[in-house]
Amino acid sequence: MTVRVQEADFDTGAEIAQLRLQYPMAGAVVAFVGQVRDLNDGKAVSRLTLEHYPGMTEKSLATIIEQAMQRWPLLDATVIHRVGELPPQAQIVLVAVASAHRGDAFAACEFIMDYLKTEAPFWKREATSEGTVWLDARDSDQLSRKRWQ
Amino acid sequence: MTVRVQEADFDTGAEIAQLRLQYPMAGAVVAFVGQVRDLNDGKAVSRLTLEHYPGMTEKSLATIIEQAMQRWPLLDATVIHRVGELPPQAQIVLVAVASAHRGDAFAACEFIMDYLKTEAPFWKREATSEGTVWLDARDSDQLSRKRWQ
Amino acid sequence: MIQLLYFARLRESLGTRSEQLEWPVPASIAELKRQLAARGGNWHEQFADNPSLCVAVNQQLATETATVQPGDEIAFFPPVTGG
Amino acid sequence: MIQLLYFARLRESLGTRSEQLEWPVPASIAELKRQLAARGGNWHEQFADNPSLCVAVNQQLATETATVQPGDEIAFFPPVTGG
Repeated sequence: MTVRVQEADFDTGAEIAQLRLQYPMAGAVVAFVGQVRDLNDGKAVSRLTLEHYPGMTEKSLATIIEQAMQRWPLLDATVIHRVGELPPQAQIVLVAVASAHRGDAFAACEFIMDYLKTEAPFWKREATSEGTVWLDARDSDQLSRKRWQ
Repeated sequence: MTVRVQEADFDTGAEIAQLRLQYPMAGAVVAFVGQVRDLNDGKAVSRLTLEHYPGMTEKSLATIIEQAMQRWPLLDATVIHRVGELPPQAQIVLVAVASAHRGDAFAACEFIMDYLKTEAPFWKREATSEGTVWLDARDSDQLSRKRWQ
Repeated sequence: MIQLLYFARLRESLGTRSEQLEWPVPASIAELKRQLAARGGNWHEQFADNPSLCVAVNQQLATETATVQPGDEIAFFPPVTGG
Repeated sequence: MIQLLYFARLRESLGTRSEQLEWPVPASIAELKRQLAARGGNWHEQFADNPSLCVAVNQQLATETATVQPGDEIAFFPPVTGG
């Protein structure tokens, strides 16, 4: 399991390759890459700032991956989440899951993202032409998570 | 839409980056990478050979992507599939889907893979210690595709 | 004339990759399969009683009832196994 | 003593990031929230009637009924919005 919370950007291709090359039995890697959008609710975004809870963040992500591994026969998973100031089109997060078969990898990758979005202690503050605001949590993210219960 | 059928390997990181950087509205990219496994049904695999139906293959993949785009609000999708002789741990296929929100990208990427596995004219021949055999289609792949109907 | 193509395990079983066939008037895939099965041997085995056999007409998946027109490209193959 | 941490919008509203609080005997998160709300002003607003407020005890998500022991690290924050 790899969990990293960092300001620096990450190399998505290298992370996916490292994951699959460690596991000759891995037939499938499913990866999610989140990107800072240039528009949110119709407003131009100039910068996104990510605050987090050091210590708890890493534990929370590790717990989410462990839950996924208990639920599906996975080989391994990598979660990298950036913090600090990010411009539009920066990468925010990578979740990559390796498994023998694709169905398990798809389900687990989406599960990890749905739990990350609702349980991992990150908060986004968005700077737009109208000023700087903390983003509100979305009901749709709670609904996505509840599907797994 | 990008569809490529080729003998050469591909750069997963570069393909994902190219996809998301074209779309500032893309909040999510979901990617599937298929890898040649070193074991299949307990036998060591020394080589996988992929035959295809030139012309129909590309049309079939384009049609599958179009169906996904009619079904979910996607920004774009890339499918690259290799043919010819591949050693264990070679990349076989990349499906990458960009959309504003992650749920659509997850569903569409899995949909494309499930249809690719059952409709795109590729055939695998596997060389193991016990000789060379054409692989049989799996019932589980048909079941995966039927979920979308 | 129609163009016939065979792929993968089927191509190996029949020992041929492609052929041209006289096809003066439109008829169904089922009729084409009957003609090919009538060649006997492996042809009979592959076309007479092979429910998993797949067919494409002009590079689109088709069924037994599809019509084969003169000039068409018809491909037969086993279930696909890519990805 | 317990360690209190505040994050994001809550941190800005309260004007503080962390503090130490006397906490001689175990009591619930609900009791801790009552004490913090009793400070009045923004504290009352954030802790008395704020159903979306989240809490973690020793870096694990918790509920109102969780017990706060002396020495614990308690964090309050708005719903998370990462990913």
